[in-house]
Amino acid sequence: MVNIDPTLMIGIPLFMGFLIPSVAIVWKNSPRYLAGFTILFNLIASTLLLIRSLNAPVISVLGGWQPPYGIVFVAGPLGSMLALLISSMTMLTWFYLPPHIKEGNETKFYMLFILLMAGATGMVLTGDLFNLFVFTEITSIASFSLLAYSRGKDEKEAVEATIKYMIIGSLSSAFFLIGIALLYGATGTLNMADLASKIPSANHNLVMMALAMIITGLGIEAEMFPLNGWTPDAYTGATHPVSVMFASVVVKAGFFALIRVVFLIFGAATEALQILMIFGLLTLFVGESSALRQTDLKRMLAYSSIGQMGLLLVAFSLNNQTALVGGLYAMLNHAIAKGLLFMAAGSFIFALGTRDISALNGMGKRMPVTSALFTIGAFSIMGLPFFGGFISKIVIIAGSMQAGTEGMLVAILILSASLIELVYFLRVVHRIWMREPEDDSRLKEAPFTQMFPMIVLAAFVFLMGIYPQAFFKVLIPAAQELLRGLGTMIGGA
Amino acid sequence: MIKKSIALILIAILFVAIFFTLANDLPFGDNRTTTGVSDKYIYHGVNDTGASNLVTAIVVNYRGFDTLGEVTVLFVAATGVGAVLYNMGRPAGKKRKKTEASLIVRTGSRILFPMMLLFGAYIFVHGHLTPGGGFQGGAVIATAFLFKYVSDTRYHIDHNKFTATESVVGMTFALVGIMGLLLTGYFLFNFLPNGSPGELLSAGIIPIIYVAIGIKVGAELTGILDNMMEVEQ
Amino acid sequence: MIYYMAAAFLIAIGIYALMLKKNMIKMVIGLSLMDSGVNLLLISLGYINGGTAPILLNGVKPQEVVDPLPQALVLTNVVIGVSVTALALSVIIRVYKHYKTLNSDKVRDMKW
Amino acid sequence: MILTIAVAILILMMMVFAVYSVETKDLLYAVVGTMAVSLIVSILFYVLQAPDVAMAEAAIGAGISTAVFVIAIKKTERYEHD
Repeated sequence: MVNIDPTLMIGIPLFMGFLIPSVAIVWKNSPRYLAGFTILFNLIASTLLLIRSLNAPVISVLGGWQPPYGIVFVAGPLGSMLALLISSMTMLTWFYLPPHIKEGNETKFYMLFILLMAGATGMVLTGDLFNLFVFTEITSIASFSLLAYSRGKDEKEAVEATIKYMIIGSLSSAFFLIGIALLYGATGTLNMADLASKIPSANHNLVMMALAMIITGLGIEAEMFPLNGWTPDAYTGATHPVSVMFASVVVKAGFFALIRVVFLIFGAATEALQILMIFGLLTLFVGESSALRQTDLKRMLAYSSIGQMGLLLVAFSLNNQTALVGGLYAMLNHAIAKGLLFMAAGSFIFALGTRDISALNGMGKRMPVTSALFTIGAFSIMGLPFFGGFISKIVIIAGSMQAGTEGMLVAILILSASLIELVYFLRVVHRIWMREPEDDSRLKEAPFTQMFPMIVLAAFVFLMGIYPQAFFKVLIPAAQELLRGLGTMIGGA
Repeated sequence: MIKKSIALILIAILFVAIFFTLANDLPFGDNRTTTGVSDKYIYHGVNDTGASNLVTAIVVNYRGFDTLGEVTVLFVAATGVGAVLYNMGRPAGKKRKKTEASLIVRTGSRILFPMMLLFGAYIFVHGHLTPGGGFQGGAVIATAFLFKYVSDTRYHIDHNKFTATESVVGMTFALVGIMGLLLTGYFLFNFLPNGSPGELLSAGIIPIIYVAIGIKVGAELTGILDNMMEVEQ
Repeated sequence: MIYYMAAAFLIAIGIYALMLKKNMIKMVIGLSLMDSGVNLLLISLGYINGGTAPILLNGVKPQEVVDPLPQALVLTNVVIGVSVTALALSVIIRVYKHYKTLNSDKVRDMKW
Repeated sequence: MILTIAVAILILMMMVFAVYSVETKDLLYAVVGTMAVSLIVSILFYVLQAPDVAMAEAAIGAGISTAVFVIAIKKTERYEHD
């Protein structure tokens, strides 16, 4: 079998990112195809990587300097699963792009697009703390630029959301760097595995301070409660494909970075987990109850996405294998179903010209295919049987049952949050199918290039609901990897 | 007012927390390198990489991948500035401002411009020997172009040429990395001989990378400045 | 010690500007002050009493140099800082074009 | 000893500049204050034996970023209103 070095998943996109502008001078339409080719390469590479990493973690040493002296890429089942998720969501979004990005400079859009993918891939694969910071910066700067790309009707909102996001984002990345500085001071190393082995003997005070700083720093990308002020505006103002990328790529990579730092570096420190649990529950309820009040379709989805991130935080902070598998399942399901929902919502808004939920009356008759796809996504997020969300919620609740009385309370809270979710999603679905449209005319369905990614995502949502075993094959080793910690995984490598 | 006082209290707490954590747990001036990874860089850096400047050795060789990422950050930002300010430029041929610069500035710029470019190039070529490197040299080059903009109200860079230059040097960096992977199995591996430390042509791939970074950073910073200056008021 | 004080002060005043100033350019100024503070913090972490610059030329011996790694990290962070500043200011130019104000309160529902 | 006193004076100046640049209503002056802070920080880097970083901070932090700020102020407005 062909082995593709994981570093090429960064190297090739960067190379193409540098190449695209000069090719675009002579051949104007090239950026789209070059970007597509790059994403395809990453998709193939990450698939091969996942297959390889199921046997043994793939470790790639950069520059030939053995860790902890050099930078190292560590692709366990978890990291490569996320890399695959990132590249496949990027690929599907690539299909979805064309009509939505006409207004601006397309060459620059495609450059930013693949660099965003490269940044997110780097975030999930790197095994070095400072390198994680650099990739976080690439990802966030690319997302700032993509967010401000919006032109036309949403432009005012988008630029405003961008400046808001930038200020909060830069503040938190400064905190992240302070955390890294403190950890470096305490241990003298930046390699994650090395840190994991040195932290138990390091100054406790310093480590706790660093942990607080790092959680603040990464919490923003992960939409954690007090730091998620940017989210709704950003999702609403961004062009539709960019919202998809935010929901399924940027936030997931940020979330993964957060839990990885907490789990692997701090060896699942109990204090850290309790803090995360409280913030997770807060995030869950604030997100879901705000979603209930929204009249704007994309804003509602954005708040729902915050709520789901809260659910993930809760699941991970339960810290047992069942809950972790459930959390990972929910993460996959959320990336896929929310991507689908944002795409379908984008098609609705593109056809209707408004984001108002009340305009969706009778869409089931006017755009049947898109409506059906939207409904599938909504059912999955709600957690109805036969959809991915159902399995994830069941597994998370089973996991919380293992955590004693405290877990019981968590299970009840999760269920009540799901109830809120049920209400606001059913309201939209009801409007789409049951209400009579004010205007009976059929709207043009999205072209096939846009329909294709939605259909693929919907198929995956079904597959996750009826054949979860296939996914568990990857997720169980991934959860074990998290629980064992990185230190034992690559030993003294 | 309440919001303001809460914020002030929070900031005061943060200040105290950062300061006392540092002062108590990480005493200033203590030697902590012996417990960590820096020992290797300090004692073996020159032999390993051939660069006398250890900071350069780390930036370009040991942690070269960070630097590739850093170049990408700047590249993304430059692209982002271009995308954000797209279509906000002034019409071609229109002057940036009404008053021309004085004769002294214009003549001075004509003399100083090449010298500044040369100085920037000197800084990044000698990155492995003396303080300075690609980023500092690139910034000096960008300053030279800024000077040109100040002195001549009609001057503007040729975007196509700059884009092409940027592409070529950026790809050089990425290619050096990929070549390392192909030749030895390690991305960004130093596949050239180290030479004798202290000489200009030594330190393996470091000079190549620093020249590429210098030109790229110069071109990108100039591009950012140009994009921002061309915005119509 | 005095350096730690300076670093913490710069970080604190940067956050103060970010949280309490209404003017968006002031916020970016706060951001760059904070960045300088973090950089100073990292460099002073790596300083060793009596050390010299980590350039092993002209007879400087390895045992007398300061920690070079934080310096490498700061070099990276300086460049990241200027990238963020430039991008933020371009976005502000565009916000100004639409709202004709730099006051974040007057830009529609810009709450923190 | 002399160095310590000099550094203390520099840091005091830096703090004054930092407060000034945050509090003044004239953004152009504020930017000049920020540049002064950057320059003093770069001198501190030099004192702390980090010449590479000192150069980078002086060229990028004090030079380019000040230019970027000044351009942005020119394209928007110079005074901060309440």
